Amino acid sequence: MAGHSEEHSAHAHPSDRFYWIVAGVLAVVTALEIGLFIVNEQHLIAKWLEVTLLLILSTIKGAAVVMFFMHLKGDAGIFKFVFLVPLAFATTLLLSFMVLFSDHVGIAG
Amino acid sequence: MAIAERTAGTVSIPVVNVRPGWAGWLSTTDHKRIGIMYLVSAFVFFLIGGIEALLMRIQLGVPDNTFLTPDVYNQLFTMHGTTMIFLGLMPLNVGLGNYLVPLMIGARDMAFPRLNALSIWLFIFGGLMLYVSFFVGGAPNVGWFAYAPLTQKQYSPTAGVDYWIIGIGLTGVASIAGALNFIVTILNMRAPGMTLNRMPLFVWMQLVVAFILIFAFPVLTVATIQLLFDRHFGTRFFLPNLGGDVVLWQHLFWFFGHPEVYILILPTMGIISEVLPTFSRKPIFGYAFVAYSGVAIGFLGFLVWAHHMFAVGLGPLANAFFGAASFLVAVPTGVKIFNWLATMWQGSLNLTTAMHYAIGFISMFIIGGISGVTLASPPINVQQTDSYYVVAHMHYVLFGGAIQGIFAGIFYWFPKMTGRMLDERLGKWQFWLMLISFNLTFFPMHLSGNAGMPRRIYTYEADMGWNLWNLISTTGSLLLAVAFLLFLWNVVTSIRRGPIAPADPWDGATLEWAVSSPPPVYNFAVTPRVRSRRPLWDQKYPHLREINSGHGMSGAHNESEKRDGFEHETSPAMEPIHLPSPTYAPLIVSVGIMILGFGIIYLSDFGLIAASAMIVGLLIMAFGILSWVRISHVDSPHHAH
Amino acid sequence: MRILPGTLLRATILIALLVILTACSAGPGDTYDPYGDNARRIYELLIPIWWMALGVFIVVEGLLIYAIWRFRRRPGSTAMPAQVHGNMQVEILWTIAPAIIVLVIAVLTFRTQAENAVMPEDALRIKAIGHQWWFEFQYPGLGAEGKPLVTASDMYIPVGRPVTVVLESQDVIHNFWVPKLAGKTYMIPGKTNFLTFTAEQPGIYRAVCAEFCGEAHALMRFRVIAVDEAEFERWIDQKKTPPAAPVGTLTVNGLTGDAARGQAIFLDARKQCIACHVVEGTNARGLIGPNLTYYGSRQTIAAGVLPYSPENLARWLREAPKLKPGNLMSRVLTPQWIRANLSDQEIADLVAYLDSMKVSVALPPER
Amino acid sequence: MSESSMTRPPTAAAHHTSLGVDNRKLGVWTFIGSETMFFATLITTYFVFAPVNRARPDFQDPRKFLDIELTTVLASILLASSLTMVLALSASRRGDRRSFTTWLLATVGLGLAFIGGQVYEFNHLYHEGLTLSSSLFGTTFFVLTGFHGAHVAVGVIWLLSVFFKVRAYPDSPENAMDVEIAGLYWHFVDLVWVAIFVLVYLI
Ligand code: HEA
Ligand code: HEA
Ligand code: HEC
Ligand code: CUA
Ligand SMILES: [Cu+2]
Repeated sequence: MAGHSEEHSAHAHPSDRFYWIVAGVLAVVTALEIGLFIVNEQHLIAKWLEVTLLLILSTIKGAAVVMFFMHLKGDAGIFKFVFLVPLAFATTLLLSFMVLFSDHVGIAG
Repeated sequence: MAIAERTAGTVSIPVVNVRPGWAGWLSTTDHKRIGIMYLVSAFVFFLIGGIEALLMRIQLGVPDNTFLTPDVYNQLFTMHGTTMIFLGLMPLNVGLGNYLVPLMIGARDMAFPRLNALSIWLFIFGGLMLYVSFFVGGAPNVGWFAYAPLTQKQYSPTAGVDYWIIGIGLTGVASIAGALNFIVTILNMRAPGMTLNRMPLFVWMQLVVAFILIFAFPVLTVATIQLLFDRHFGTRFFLPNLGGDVVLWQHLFWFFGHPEVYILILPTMGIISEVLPTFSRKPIFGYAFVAYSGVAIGFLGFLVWAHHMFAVGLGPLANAFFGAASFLVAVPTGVKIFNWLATMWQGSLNLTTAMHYAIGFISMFIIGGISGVTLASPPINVQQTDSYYVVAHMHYVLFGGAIQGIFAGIFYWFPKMTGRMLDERLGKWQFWLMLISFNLTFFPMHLSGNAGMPRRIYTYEADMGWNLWNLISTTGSLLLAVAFLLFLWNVVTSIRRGPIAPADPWDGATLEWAVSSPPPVYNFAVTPRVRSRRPLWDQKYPHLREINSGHGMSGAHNESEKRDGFEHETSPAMEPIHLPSPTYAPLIVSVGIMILGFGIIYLSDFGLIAASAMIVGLLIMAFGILSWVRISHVDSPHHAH
Repeated sequence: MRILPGTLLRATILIALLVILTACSAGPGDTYDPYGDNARRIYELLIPIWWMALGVFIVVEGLLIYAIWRFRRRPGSTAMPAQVHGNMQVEILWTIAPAIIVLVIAVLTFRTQAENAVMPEDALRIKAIGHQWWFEFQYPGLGAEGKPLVTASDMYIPVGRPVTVVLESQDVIHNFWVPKLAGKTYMIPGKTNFLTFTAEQPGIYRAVCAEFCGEAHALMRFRVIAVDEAEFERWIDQKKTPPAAPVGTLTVNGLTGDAARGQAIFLDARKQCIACHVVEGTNARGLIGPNLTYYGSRQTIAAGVLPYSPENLARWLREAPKLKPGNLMSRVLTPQWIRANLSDQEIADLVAYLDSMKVSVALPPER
Repeated sequence: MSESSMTRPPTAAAHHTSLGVDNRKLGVWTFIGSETMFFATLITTYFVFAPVNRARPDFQDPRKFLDIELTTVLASILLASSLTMVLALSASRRGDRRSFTTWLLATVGLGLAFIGGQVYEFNHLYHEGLTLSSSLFGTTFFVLTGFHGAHVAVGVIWLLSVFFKVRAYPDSPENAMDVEIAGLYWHFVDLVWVAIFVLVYLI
C-alpha cells in the first residue's frame, strides 16, 4: 500500500502500464464472477456463499475503479470524505430498508 | 473601516460589466444579487403561502363553515405546506447564505457563479410551475408529503400531482446545485487563515445543511420519479393491488423529509449564533460545541425518519429504535440552547430588533422542541399524530423557530444588503405583535389536537369542544397578517428613506462588516488574511483579541499577526480582481428545463404536442448550455480577454 | 425595561390559556379523558413526561428572562463584558443532564409500548376496513351460517373484553382513531395492521379517520358503541338474522312512506341501490357502499355527516352530493339523476323501509 | 488585464483554494456523492420488491429473462471504457494530443456501444414480455437500468463536449482538468454498473 501511494502522491501520475494492469485485474475478477455464476447454476455451493463471494469480488472491482481509475487513493482527503460519507449513508439506506421490509408485525405504537 | 476605500489606490478595481436595469438582474452571476433575488422571490412565495393559511384559518374559524369547499381547502393546505417549506423557508435560508457566505469567508463570489444563477432560476420556475397548477385543473390536493396511493391517477386524476412532482423536482435540482456550490465555496474559497475552526457559525451551519441536502434530496427525487412513472408510464411502485408498496413511499419521503426539517432550522440556528454574540458583546460560548452539535443534529437527522410513521405498524422494535434516536436529538439541540444562554450570560445585551428575534427564537423553539419529544415517544405519538398537536409542533419549530430566526437575520443584515437601516421601533412593534399573535394562533392547536381534532379537515362539528381554540387561532392568524404588513411597510419605507447604514452598524465581529454597506461587487478589494474567529473585532479591540483563538491551534502567531485580527495580502497590487461576466445562459437553460417539465406532465395524455414541447425544451436547453460553455471558457481566469 | 411588559404579557396569556384548559370540561374526543386501557396507559405516560417538559421549559425560559433582565445594556453603558469563550465543565453538565432526562423518558416509553403491544389470544377480533369515506366492520364467524357479520359506521364492542381490531383498507390509507379508547393506527391497502384495546366503561365513543384520504376525509367518522357482554351477545343475535319483511308506514316531512313499497323501490335495479348496497336476506348484494342491514338502528348517517333520523335520512337521499362532497354514491346519484328518478314520495318510502329495520339494544351514554 | 498577470503559473494565486484542490473537481466529487444516494435509492427499491415479485402470481423470474452473455458483454464494454478513459486522461496530461483523441473517442465509442447493447437488451426483453408494467421485476429493473443508461448517455455528451472544447482551444491550461472531471463522472457511471451487474444480474 505504501509503495503505491508514493506513486500516486503529489503530481506523479501512474503510468499507462499501471492502468492496463488494473484493467487486467478487473477483467479477471469479472471473469471469476461470471464463472462463479455459471458454475453455480448447478448449486455446487450454498447460495449465501455464492452471494458473499460475488459481493467480495465486486467490492474489489469497485474499489479498484475508485482507487486507481478515479485516483481516490492518494488524492486529497476531502474527495474521500465527500464520496465515502454518502457511500456509507447509501449502504445504511439499503441495509436498513432491507431490515424494515423483511417482515411486518403490524402493531402500532 | 472599509478596506476598499483604504486600499483602493493599490489594486486594480475591475471594470464590472453589469448590465443596467432588469437585464442586470436577469443576467447576473453576482452572489449578492442572486441572494437578494432568492430572498425577494422566497418572501413573495411566503406571503402567498401565508394568504393560503389565512384562507384556511377563516374556514376553520367556526364549526360547519362553508367559506371554502373541501376540494379547495385540500388544495390550500397542500400548497401552503409545499410553498412554505420548498418555496419559502428553504430559499430564504439559501438567499441569506448566498449573500453572506462569500462575504463571511472573505471570498469574491461563490465557487460556481453561473451554477448559482441556474439555481435561482430553476427555483423560481419550479415555484411558478407549482402555481400554474391552480389555473389548469386544480392544484395538488394530497398534502405536502403526498402519501401513496392517494397520489395515483385513480384517486387524483387532475394534473395537480404532476405539477407537484415537476415543481418539486425543479426546486430540488436547484437545491442540489446550490448545495454543491456552498460546499465547494465554503471548503475551498476561504480567505487565507480562515480555517474551519475560525469560520463563522452561520457558515458552519450552511455547510452542514449543504451536506444534508445532497444526501437527502436524491432520495426524494427518486421517489417522485417513481410516482411519476406510476402515474404515467405503467409502473407499479406504489400501487398496492399490483404488489406495489405504499409504505415504501413513506419511508423514502421521510428519509428525505426529516433531514429536510433540519435543513430548515440549522441555518437559522447559525443566524442566532451570529446575532447573539454581536448584541451581547461577547464571543459565542463554546464555539466548538455549537458547531459540532450542528453536525451531530445533521447526522442524527438521518436516523429518525420513521418517527413520522409510528402509526404505520412497523412493529414495536422499529418504533422503539426510531423513538430513541429521536429523543437523542434533544441532546445536541439542548447543547446549542444552553450555549446561547451562556453567550448572553454576563454580556452587555443590546436589545435591538434582531436581538429580540433571536431571543424570541430560543423561547419559542424550545416549545416546539419539547412537543417534538412527546411526539417522538411512540405510544404518545399514536394519540397525537395526524392531529392538530402536530400542526402546533411544526409551527412552533418552523415559525417560532425558523421564521423568527430569519427575521433576526434580516434585521441584522438588512443594512449590509441595502445600505439602509430598518426602523427599529417599527421592528419591535412587529416583534411583539408577531410573538403574541403567533402564540394565539398556534398554542391552542396543542389543546385542540389533544382534544381529538384531526389535521387536514376542512370542517368540524360544533359539539367537539374545539370551537374556542379554533376561534382564537383564527384571530391570531389575522393579527399575524398585520405583523407582516408592518414588516412590509418597514422595508418599503426604509429602503427609500431609512438612515444610511455604516459599514459596521452593530459593532460586528465577522468579515462582512469590514466592507461597505452594501458591499462593492467584488466584496474585498484585497483578500483579507484571517487570524482568529473574530477578525474584525480583534482589529477594533486589539486589547481583547483572542490570544488563543482557534482553541488548540498551535500558538504560532508572531508579533505582527497578533496585532491585527486580519490583514491584507502583503502584495496588494499583484492580484487582479476577477469577476464572472454576466450571462443569460443559466436563465435560458432553466427556461428549457421548465418547458421540458411541462412536456413530461402531459406526455401520456397529449403525446405529440407534449413530445414536441419536450424537444423544444431540449433545444433551448442545448442552446443555453452551448453559450454557457462558451462564456465559461472566455471567462476562465486563464483566458486572455 | 423595554422587554419586560411583553414578557409579562406573554406569561399572562400562557397562564390564561392554562386556566381555560383546566376549567373546561372534556370534549367527546379528549385524549385526556381516557375510557380504554390503551388510551389510559398513554395518558399515564404523558403525565410524567409533561412534568419533565414543564421543568425544562421553566428552566430555559427562566434563565432567558433572567438574563435579559439582568444583563441588558443600560443606556449610556459602554462597558465591555468579560470575553468568555467557553467552559468544559458546564458543557459536560448540559450535555449529560438532558441525556439523563431523555433516558428516563425512553424507559417509560418502552414500558408503555410493551404493554400496549400485547395482543391476547382470546381477544374479540373485528375487522375494520377503510373505504373512501366510511368504515366497514366485519365480525368474523358471527354472521348467519358462520359468515362474517357485516356493518358500517357503528362498531359495537363488549365492555371489559379485549378487542383486537384488524385494520385493512380498500382504497387509500385511512387512520382508525377512537381518542378515548386507543391510539390511532393506519389502515393501509396491501397491509394488515392490528390494534388491541379494552373499553373500560360502556359508552358511545366518537371516532374519526385521522389520515388525509381525499376530498371527504373530514367527514369520515364513526362511533364505537361499547355495551356490556350480554347486550353485545343480544346485538349479535339480532343482527345475524336477516330483517323480517318490512311492514308499516312512516311520516317524513309530511309525506307518508310505506316500508314495503320502499323495499320494492330499493330492490328495483333501475333505482341502482342494489348495485352498491347489501341488505341481508334480499337480493341487494352490491359491495361498493355500506351494508344497510338494520339501517334503522344507526347512530349517524353517511359516516357521521348527520345524526340518524328519518328526516335526515330523507335529506341524505335527496342531497347527498351537497352534504358530503365527493362521496362515491353521488357519482351515480347525481342531483340530476335524483331529480329524474327519485320522487319525494319514493324517498319517503325508502326512508320508511330503511328505518323499519331495527335491532333493539340498550344504548350506553355518550362519552 | 495586464500581461504580467498571465505569466503566473495557472495553479498559483488565480487558483488559490483553501484545500489546494480544484473547485470543479471538488464539485464533481460531491456531485458523485449525491448520485450515490440517487442510485442507492433505486437499488434499494429493486431489493425491496424482489421478494414481493417472487411471491406474486405475475412473477417474472429475473434469471429467466436476463441473459448472462449479453450482460457480460455490456459489463466488459463499460470496464474497457474506464480503461480508455483513464488512458485519455493520461495522454492529455502528457500533452499527447493524438493519443488523447484516440482514447477519448474510443471511450465515446464504447459508451455508445453500451447504450446500443442496452437498447438491444430492452427491445429483446420487451418481446419476451417484460415491460414496465408486466411485473414488479419489470417495473424496478427498467427504471433502475434505464436511469443508469440515461447517465451513460449524459456521460457520452459530456465527453463529446470535452472533445470539442479541447479541439477548439487546444492550448487552454484547463484541458486536463476538463478531461479529469468528465472522466470522474464516467468512472462513476461504470462503478454503478459494477454494482448493478452483481446485484441485479448475478445475485
Ligand atoms: C424546523 C423544523 C423542525 C424541527 C427542528 C423539528 C424538531 C423535532 N421534531 Fe419535528 N416536525 C416538523 C418540523 C421540525 N421538527 C414538521 C414540519 C413536522 C410535521 C410534518 C408533517 O407531518 O407535516 C414534524 C413532525 C414531527 C414528528 C411526527 C409527528 C407525527 O406526524 O406523528 C415527530 C415525532 O417524533 C417530531 C419530532 C421532533 C423532534 C424530537 C425534534 C427535535 O429536533 C427537537 C429537539 C429540541 C428540543 C428538545 C428543545 C431544546 C432542548 C433542550 C432545552 C434540552 C433539554 C430538553 C429535553 C431533555 C427534552 N416532529
Ligand atoms: C415554514 C413553514 C410554515 C409557516 C411559516 C406556516 C405558517 C402558517 N401556517 Fe402552516 N403549515 C406548514 C408550514 C408552515 N406554516 C406545513 C408544512 C403544514 C402541513 C401541510 C399539510 O398538512 O400538508 C402546515 C399546515 C397548516 C395548518 C393545518 C392545515 C390542516 O391540517 O388542515 C394550518 C391551520 O391553521 C396552518 C396555519 C398557518 C398559519 C396561520 C400560518 C401563519 O404563520 C402565516 C402567517 C403569514 C401571513 C399571515 C401572510 C401575511 C400576508 C400578508 C400580510 C398579505 C400581504 C399581501 C400582499 C402584499 C399582496 N398551517
Ligand atoms: C354508486 C354506488 C351507490 C349507489 C348506486 C347507491 N349508493 Fe348509497 N352509498 C354508496 C356509498 C359509497 C355510500 C357511502 C358514502 C359515504 O359515506 O362516503 C353510500 C351511503 C348510503 C347511505 C348512508 C349509509 C351509512 O352508512 O350511513 C344510505 C342510506 C344509502 N347510501 C342509500 C342508498 C339508496 C337508497 C340508494 C338508491 C336510491 C343508494 N344508496 C344508491 C354507494 C351507492
Ligand atoms: Cu379516511 Cu381520512
Ligand atoms: Cu421528523
